[in-house]
Amino acid sequence: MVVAPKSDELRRVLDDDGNVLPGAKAPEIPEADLKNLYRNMLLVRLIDERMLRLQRQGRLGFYMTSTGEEATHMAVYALRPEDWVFPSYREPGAAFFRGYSIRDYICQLYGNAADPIKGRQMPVHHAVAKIHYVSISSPVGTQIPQATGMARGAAIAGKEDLAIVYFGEGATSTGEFHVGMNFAGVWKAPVLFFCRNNGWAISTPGSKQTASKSIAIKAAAYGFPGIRIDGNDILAVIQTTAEAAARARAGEGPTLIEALTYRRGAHSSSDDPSVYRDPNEPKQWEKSDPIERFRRYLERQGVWTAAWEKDESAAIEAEIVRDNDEAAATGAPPVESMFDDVYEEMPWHLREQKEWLLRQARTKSPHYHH
Amino acid sequence: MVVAPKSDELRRVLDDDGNVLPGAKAPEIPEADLKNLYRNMLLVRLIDERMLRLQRQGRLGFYMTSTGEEATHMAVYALRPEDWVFPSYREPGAAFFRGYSIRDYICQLYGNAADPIKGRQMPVHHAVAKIHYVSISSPVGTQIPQATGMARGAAIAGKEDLAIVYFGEGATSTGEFHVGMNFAGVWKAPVLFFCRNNGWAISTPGSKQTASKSIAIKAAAYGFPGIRIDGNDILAVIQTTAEAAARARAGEGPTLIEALTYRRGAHSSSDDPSVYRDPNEPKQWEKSDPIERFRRYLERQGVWTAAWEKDESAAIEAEIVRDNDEAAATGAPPVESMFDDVYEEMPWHLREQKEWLLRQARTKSPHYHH
Amino acid sequence: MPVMNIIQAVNDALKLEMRRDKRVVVLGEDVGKFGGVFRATSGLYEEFGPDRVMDTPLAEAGIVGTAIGMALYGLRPVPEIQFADFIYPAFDQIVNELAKFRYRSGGQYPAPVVIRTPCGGGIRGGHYHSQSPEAYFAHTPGLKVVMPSNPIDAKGLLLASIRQNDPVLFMEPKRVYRAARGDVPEGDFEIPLGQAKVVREGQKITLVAWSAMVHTAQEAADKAAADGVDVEVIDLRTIVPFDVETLVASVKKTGRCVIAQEAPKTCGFGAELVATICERAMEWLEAPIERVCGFDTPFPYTLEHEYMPNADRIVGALKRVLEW
Amino acid sequence: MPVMNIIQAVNDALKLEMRRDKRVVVLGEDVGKFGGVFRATSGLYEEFGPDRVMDTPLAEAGIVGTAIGMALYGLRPVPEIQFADFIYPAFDQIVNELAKFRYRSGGQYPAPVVIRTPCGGGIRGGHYHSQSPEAYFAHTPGLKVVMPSNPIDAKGLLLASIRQNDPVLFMEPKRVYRAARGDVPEGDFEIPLGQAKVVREGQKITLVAWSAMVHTAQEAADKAAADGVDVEVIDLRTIVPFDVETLVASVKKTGRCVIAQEAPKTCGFGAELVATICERAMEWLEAPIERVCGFDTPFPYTLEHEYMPNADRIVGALKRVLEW
Ligand SMILES: Cc1ncc(C[n+]2csc(CCOP(=O)(O)OP(=O)(O)O)c2C)c(N)n1
Ligand SMILES: Cc1ncc(C[n+]2csc(CCOP(=O)(O)OP(=O)(O)O)c2C)c(N)n1
Ligand SMILES: [Mg+2]
Ligand SMILES: [Mg+2]
Repeated sequence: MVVAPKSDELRRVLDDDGNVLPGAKAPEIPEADLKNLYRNMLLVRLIDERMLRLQRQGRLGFYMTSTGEEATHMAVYALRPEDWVFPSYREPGAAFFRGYSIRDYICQLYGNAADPIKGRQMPVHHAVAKIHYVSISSPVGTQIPQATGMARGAAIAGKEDLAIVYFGEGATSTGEFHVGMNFAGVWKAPVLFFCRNNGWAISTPGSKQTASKSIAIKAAAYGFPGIRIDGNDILAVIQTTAEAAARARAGEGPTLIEALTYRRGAHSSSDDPSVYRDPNEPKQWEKSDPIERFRRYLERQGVWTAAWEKDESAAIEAEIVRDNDEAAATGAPPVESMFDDVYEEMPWHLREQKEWLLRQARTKSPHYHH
Repeated sequence: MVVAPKSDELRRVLDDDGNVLPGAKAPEIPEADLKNLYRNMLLVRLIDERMLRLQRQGRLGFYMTSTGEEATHMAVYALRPEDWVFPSYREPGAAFFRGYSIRDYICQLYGNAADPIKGRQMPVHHAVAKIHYVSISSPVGTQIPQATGMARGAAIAGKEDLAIVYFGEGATSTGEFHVGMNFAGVWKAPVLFFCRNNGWAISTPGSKQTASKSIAIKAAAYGFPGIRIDGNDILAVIQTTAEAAARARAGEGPTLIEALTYRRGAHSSSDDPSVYRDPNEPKQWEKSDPIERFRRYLERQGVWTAAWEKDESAAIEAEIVRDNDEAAATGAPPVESMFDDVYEEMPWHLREQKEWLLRQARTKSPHYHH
Repeated sequence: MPVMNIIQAVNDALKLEMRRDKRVVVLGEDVGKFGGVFRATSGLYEEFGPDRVMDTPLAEAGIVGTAIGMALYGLRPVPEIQFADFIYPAFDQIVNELAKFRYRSGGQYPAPVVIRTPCGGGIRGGHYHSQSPEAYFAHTPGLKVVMPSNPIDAKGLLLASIRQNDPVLFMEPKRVYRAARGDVPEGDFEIPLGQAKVVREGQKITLVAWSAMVHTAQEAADKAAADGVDVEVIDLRTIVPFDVETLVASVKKTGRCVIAQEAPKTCGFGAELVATICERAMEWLEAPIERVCGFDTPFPYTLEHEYMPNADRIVGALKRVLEW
Repeated sequence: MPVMNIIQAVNDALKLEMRRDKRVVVLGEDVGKFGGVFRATSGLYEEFGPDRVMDTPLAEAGIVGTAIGMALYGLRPVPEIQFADFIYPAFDQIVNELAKFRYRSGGQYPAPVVIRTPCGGGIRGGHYHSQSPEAYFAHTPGLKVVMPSNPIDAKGLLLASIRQNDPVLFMEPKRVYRAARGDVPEGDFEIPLGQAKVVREGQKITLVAWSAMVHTAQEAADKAAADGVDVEVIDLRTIVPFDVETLVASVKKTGRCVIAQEAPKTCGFGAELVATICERAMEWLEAPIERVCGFDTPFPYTLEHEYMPNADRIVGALKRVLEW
């Protein structure tokens, strides 16, 4: 059972060296799953490195990394495939874990003709309906009441589905956080509020974001438990999420999970942390790297070997390279696709605008070839 | 010193019979002030009765009463005249206490040519700059971040002024409550958040408004104290507000005061509580009527006598009748005044619209005489 | 056919559709036991219970935000915003989220939410119980904006709105909520979105209106008729997408046009109508189009009848345009 | 005279006014040590300290709401909204509060807040880093809306905005933040609100634009000039109140008009311009006015150059209107 912790209490299962802490109990996870979880964290790490490099080379318009926060993405392991994920822009691992392909991921970054969202949004704004991964929005916090509504909707429909919503500590300052949490409390909606407290909102440190002793303590304002965990400890993430999911499915309502982690990279490829952040701060967090901690745990369990990781990395790298080459070679979506999906059926004014543009496009203009 | 209470803890100074409770200490208030406080609560009670009756007779367009909540209005006694009040629509006593005249109050209700706000807003939306009583808005909760900003502004200007902001428990569900409280916590702004928890938001009971154990507990989410008090106990209101004001002026930041009270009347003259509320519920609250409790206290103190109250009531009634007759006889604001105060200086398009309307007004049309 | 007012027609449509389609749910402030401050949802709570008729906390962003989530799950939420004047806390959820969900997900996530809200002045509501904010939504791609003026349209358009798959702002003319009465077919029928209605045929001049202004326009047309002026009155009914054929055909026929809009003039929906007509029927116009609008001030309390367009003002405009 | 880009001009105006007037304060997300994501406030935190340059929590409603309170107290807040696309959480504070404070209090409570925000596309920003929401604010009485296109106007208009006593939406053309460079006088000067600028004199046709579109319009005018078409280009600079004299005089002179607007077409500010011109200069018009606008879709990512009006598209419109 999840209980509201003292604000300074922090739940951990693994220490920084990947040992199970005295008194803690590691969740039962089959070996194949352990490997799959590790592989997905590795995938996030590797693809972030690659794509950021491509962005620096000017081959991608924009990118955002999750380096150091990969363990938080794996909360979805504790959920059912039918459960819904309302992500922010910094949890691609949750999509990969559910089967989002590297190919689709990279095509979205390019916004090319094979992009599942048809080049409509900036890089890292994925939407993957078939795995119940909801469309990512830039406006911070907007997904929070939506997740509450989805969870309430499932309950109304008499289903057991629940929703998990990811957001950063900066998002807790938005009005949307407040109304989403408050509606969930009143409705006892089966929703999990998962806050990645990574210390920074672009240049704004947590201390300027809120004066509360923790993020977890905010749950008390809505009448349900909040718990603070080590967000770089994948076992704590999975264990706590599983408990919160059980509560939700038992009709006991929502839980707020504050996962303490750290944004080791820049906010985005447009950001330059050296202007506002001591370069040593990220370094200190490397020693509690979520992947390395998990690796050591797996090694002790006899699940991890250097050879296995080498093979996995190589396979991932190869897939990334192949899919990137393909994505880079794929052209832009057709001009006329710009007018689709505004409405289910195209109304007269959009039809006219589309026809007008296509007439123009036929006339010579540098803008119309990609 | 204010301390965050257990959510069920309730601060009282007076019992329902107006006795000072064992262990409690009544604040030191000079006799003249005690009488003045009582007189202002009486004024609110009497003017509410009168104006509601006029509304029922169709002589006023709309009205809202504060019956049973008058003690909360007197929190301003604990503040300095320069301090700023951000009211909602249910604290006229705070304006009367600071010298708002019955005449101006009634003229606002009529929206006549003598209305201090020139007939611009519905009844009970007062604005009285000379007593630092900020313009009332209908949209619930919007005044909360404004009060935080005002308080922060005073601190920036190096002044000791603080702000008190009134709102109902329904307003705590708005995003504005959240952002106003959160900014205040981060800034340690000298602002007092005064929540009249009167149990109802139109037809919505507190239990459907939030699942939190209390309103006071919500302050923990912003890193400052919240305290729950008996809102029908004027001495608890004054004592707690004084302590919170001292904290604020000492630079220790904001306080949330949850004053438990009850909306004995309808939400407004447009409302019919019989549809959604057990008529016995309001009755039960009559026994802790804030005016009667204070009266008994004053009687024991030898401050109150029936004769004195009789004289005061008569004087108030007479003033109300006189000012109402005058207000009712005063015409509407001139048509052209409709275009003033949109901007400091009237831009061309408004000037044209004004001239156009005045030309029309000269042509015969039933609409243009009041 | 029973005679209903607009409140009854809306209530009838909601009951009908909630019986027909289990996915339809209603949520908002005071919509439950109280049946809404205008009583449009009365009886729903008793018939459909607290799971399908939800009183919410006081937060419009929460009402619309959670409704979006319900729609993504496959429900058909019909949230109520108590007054259109209070819709702005939900503005981000409406214009950045609801309006863009289908598009930004490449068509994977349609969000069929029908937001009902009473709009317009004339009830002594002052600044915050009188606004007509349709232009904000008309300028937001991805939203449809429906503004009926009478009971039969209110019922038929609401049923059609709930059954189609795009987000709809369904704005109800509160000034005539009870005053506008008329025959309304019992049971199921739809009035398709995007079709205007010529509510009065005429030859000399086209008068366009929507929502409560339609009644003021008809009053003006009657007065003009008394002076022998033959006015064609068009009730747009839907403003996004609006019925350009009917509008342009009428103007081509009459050669003259007046637009009656309750909202403030500058950048109101009437401006779009003028621009569209000029783009398509300039050479048929025998006079400039005149807009009779609310003035560019916040909505006043005491002087609301001076503020709002009235029949006299519209008649004046009709005369000016005819005599131009 | 030093050459500046728009960022430098805005920064220069802020520094100048903060030195001159202790009441001026800046607040917003990342405006402090970081100097804003576009660096428009860089150096302010160092010079004026944390009391006058405030990093805020992530909440636009809080940024504008607290700025209103500061203004009521007598300060001169200049809040920054990081992108215009993120202004909607503050929409209620802007349209229901800021815009109405003076009016609803009978003139007792003016609220002089100048909200700075970068707007417009062309930076590969997709849905949420590209929007041009000026029409929403233009339709809101009580607000002024200023949209400079170049450094000297940005500085002069920002100084004038901070010194006058009405709320201002000050929208900055982020696409040309650095690209648009020009001589900017050092020290103090003002450019009055409400005055358009004829940036290119011409006889044959009037081309109206504001914000970044002015540059596209000038590019189009150059292309047209190459074909011997003599275009007059007007930079509105302020859209509320806009400079009706300059606009109407130009159209009366040329008899033809094209409007270039980046925002979606339907109910955009261009519609208001068309309606106003038709009301005042119909008989001078030799052809219908054409609007070249963003399409009525959310702002796309990959196809943004197809979405946004470009010089070719404007030239096409100029030709059509001239040949009509
Ligand atoms: C409503 C809104 N305001 C501002 C922004 C600009 N912005 C993008 S991300 C961000 C910081 C978010 O910080 P946090 O919530 O902690 O998430 P993190 O980036 O740390 O994962 C800001 C201010 C935005 N996207 N939306
Ligand atoms: C943003 C907004 N939404 C809805 C309303 C309609 N409304 C007016 S008062 C009210 C209830 C307020 O309840 P509470 O805050 O408890 O104050 P009380 O009336 O009890 O004093 C509502 C829903 C409004 N005025 N503003
Ligand atoms: Mg963060
Ligand atoms: Mg209440």
